[in-house]
Amino acid sequence: MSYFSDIYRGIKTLLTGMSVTGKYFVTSRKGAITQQYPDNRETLKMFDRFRGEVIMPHNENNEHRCTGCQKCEIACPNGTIEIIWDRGIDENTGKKKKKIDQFVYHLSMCTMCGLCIDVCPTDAIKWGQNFENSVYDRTALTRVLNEPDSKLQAGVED
Amino acid sequence: MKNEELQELIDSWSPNLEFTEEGSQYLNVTVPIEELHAIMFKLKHNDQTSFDYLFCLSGVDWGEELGVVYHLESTNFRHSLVVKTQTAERENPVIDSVYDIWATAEFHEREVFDFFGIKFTNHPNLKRLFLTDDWDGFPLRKDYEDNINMIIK
Amino acid sequence: MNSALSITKNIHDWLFSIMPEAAANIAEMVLIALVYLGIFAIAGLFLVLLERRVAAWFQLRIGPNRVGLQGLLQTMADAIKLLSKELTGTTKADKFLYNLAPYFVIITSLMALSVFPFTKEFQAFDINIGLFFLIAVSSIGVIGILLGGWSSNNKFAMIGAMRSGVQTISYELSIGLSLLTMVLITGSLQLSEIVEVQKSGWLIVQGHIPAIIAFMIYMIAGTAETNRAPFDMVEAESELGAGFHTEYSGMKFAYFFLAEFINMFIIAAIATTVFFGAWLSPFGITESIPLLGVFWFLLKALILVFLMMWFRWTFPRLRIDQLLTLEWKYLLPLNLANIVIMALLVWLNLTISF
Amino acid sequence: METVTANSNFKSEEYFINMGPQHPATHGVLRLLLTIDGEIIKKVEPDLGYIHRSIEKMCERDSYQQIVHLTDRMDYLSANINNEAVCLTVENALQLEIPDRVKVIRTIIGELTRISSHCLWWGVMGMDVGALTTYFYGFRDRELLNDIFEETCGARLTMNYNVPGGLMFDIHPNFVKRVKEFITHFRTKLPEYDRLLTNNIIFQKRAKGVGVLSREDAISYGASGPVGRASGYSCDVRKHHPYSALDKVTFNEALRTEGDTYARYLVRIQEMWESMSIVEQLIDNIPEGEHRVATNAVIKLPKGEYYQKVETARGELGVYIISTGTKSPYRLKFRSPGFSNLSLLNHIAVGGKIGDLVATMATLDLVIPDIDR
Repeated sequence: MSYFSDIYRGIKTLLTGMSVTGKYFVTSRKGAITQQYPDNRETLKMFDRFRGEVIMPHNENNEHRCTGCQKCEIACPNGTIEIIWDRGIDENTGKKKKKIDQFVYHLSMCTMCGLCIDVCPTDAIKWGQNFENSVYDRTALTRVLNEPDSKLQAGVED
Repeated sequence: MKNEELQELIDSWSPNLEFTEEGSQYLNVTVPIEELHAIMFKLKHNDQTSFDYLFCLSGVDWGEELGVVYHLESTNFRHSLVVKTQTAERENPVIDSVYDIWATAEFHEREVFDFFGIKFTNHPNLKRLFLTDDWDGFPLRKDYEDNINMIIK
Repeated sequence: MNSALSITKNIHDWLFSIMPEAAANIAEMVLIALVYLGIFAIAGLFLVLLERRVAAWFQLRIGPNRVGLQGLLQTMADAIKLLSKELTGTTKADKFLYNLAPYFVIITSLMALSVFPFTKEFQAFDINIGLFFLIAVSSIGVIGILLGGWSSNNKFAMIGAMRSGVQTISYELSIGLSLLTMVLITGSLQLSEIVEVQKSGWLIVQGHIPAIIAFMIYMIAGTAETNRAPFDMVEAESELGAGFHTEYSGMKFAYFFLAEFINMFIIAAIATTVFFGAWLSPFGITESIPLLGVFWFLLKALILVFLMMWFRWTFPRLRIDQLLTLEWKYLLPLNLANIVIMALLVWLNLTISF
Repeated sequence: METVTANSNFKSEEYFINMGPQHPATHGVLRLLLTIDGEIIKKVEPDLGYIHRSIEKMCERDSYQQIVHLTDRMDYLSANINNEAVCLTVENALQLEIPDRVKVIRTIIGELTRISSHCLWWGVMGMDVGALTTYFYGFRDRELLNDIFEETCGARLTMNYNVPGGLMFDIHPNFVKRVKEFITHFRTKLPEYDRLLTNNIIFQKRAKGVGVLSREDAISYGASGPVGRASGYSCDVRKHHPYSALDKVTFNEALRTEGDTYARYLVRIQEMWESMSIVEQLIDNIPEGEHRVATNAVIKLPKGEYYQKVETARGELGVYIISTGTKSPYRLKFRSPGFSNLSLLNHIAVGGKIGDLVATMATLDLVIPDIDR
């Protein structure tokens, strides 16, 4: 007798399974989880904290907040950040002061661990939400984050 | 069983054991390499110790000599013990396998062999686990050098 | 040649008027073959698309919707892509058999297609052993699979092919026996006769309980026969990679792929013919328009195809020994008992007919 | 007599087959060298190292803050729990007093990580036994969790949210709301998992009695996590050595005694329920306070040896640090759960069919970077 009850039970569980997928088949228009990228580029918005790439914000006077302290370079686990610096004359005090020449960022090596941003004393660098970083040439991923002719915002000290 | 009792009990098995609790949350016992297998066997099969769970087996390069650290736990009594042993030299380090006591040691010992070059006698299948068979040197030793693949800060 | 299409009566007359009889016969056969080849290709491509869309909807996805309107041309694009692909193969393969295998598979499914009564007239080849012919032809396909798996000199392909052999031999029985159950009612193997009998009620209604059991067994065995999940032991993606067609690429792979879908359609079409009255409309509502028969036939077949897709996207795969257990311990005894019951019903005149 | 000689000429032979490194069921780049007799498995020998990155060696040159992000890349499905393990080791060594808020948040995210990992496992488990649809249902629910992680931590998979001393930043204001939404949603979806796969007769036939691991063997092979617990071996680190806020919550350890594939499956399903209950207990009363305690910019652990175990989604992860007082560990060993679990594959798969091997491997829930490190 268990032979037939096995068959009955088996068919019942199979039908239960089919009812689950069948339910989704009927309601699939509503519940579709597909993101139609890149068609949804306009509406696609990343979360504020999303780690896309490291950026260095500049204000309207083309000034950044990086003092060239190199803490980020030390904190970086894989040599993503290179700071090329030299010494300039501070306009106010006339003293010699470290300033950045180029803040080089190798996006291709970055693991998005966030240690550089965590350690930055002047909030000079932060996360950008851009994630469309595909390029044909890998060298295009090496970026200089400070704009040409930009300078340190007044009053930023480390 | 408390650490003191454990120490007392295990100490009675052999005169050559050194115990310490300094700088570690577990009781550490250093076993001479010749007695390792016998002590380990007792640690598992003695009713009072019953260390049936080897949860970590690590090779360590101590500079002059190579060592192996065994972390043991008893699933009955929930007490833990760290057993350490050291080889006499770097060139031809040989340690008895504990594969027949804890089956998990088979893979862990192969890993240690792969990275430290410690040979385990009586191991059923001692060959490179992660690296290719023709790999030169033992990467986790402190004197390992590889100018191409290693980035030194 | 009484099997000629009378739908194409005009073409028939025209052909015979312009050339001698023998040449006209050959020309006509070629013409019919080409028409069926066209049906075959289009049906195959759109079944693939259907499967992909249906799978997507079961899985909360959208499915291919880019090429053409709602992705209608997607499979065309895929076929063109496959055509342009390099044909790779293993060096130690048995070249002759390796190249032969895909044609075996595809030609057998093409042959099976020719006997279906799409409408009263639209049937290329109405032989008196129609059902027998179908069963016989549809099991030749496995030779192609065996050849492909064996000749490509790949162990995964070999395992797949061997599984396929075991599976087809076993499930062939159930297919045959469950159809035989229905033949007890019709008393004929000729497909047009079978349809004729169903004018007084579809066979699944006429034979009621044993017919429904026979239908269920047929669908299970049919799914196994086409090597589709949950019986896709032959391909068993997570076990054998791609199974018997591991070493095939380009259009040769596409032949295997298309044949799978055509086979699925064939299984559904047999069920339509034998259980659901082929081109007959429900309650005879469109009897006055014979051409609508094609619509009813395709509708019924596609519903059954959908059922098989539903199986595929819901159930896990059986293991090879469970596959055999299912056949030999469950389906076969039930089937034999079912035949006896059906024979009793027919003998005692307990079938329902209007 | 003639047939007998004919039979003896027909020699059967074991053959050797390579499963992987590019095989759909090995979930990555695991290579299994199989010796097979027909369909029956005679021997399984794993060949590892295809993605070995020598994380242990890299740790010997990195600072403790940097080590944390490497652990993301080990068992990437329970990245946050790995991070937590390293942070706990460092914090214990420094004897830092960690605020309750940090402990609770770590536990919540850890349990959510476990659910997310099990969701993926469930989908892949279904796929390995041939039910492809489960994959998408599992991923649908996992996606919601990933969104929660992304909103708070900034990354979906390799989160690196923990730092020695606490959390990199505080939780997002939406966090509590979204987690509650998820729990409500998932409570309705989890029974669906049962209806679709667990109760399915084909699945039960495939899973029951396959790959049986006895309790003694489980302990001897160092099995941990759901693999050990399915064999009746109570090995939940969260119960026996509670860390973070796990001593404040009540939950049942999912234990079964059969030790087969089906038991391992059920343990994981039950763990999802338990994890949800842990999250529910904590989510409403996250204490106020600091999200981070200040540490030195250069962390130097006192000389000594430190061991910390945590329960990842796969089992017991151990972090063993030998410090000589410098900014990097002298030796750092990760005792990864997948490594020990893989070592018992040969033991339980022999005698089964190829299909059994795949089903067994699916319930061991191997993550290859965790094994290769």
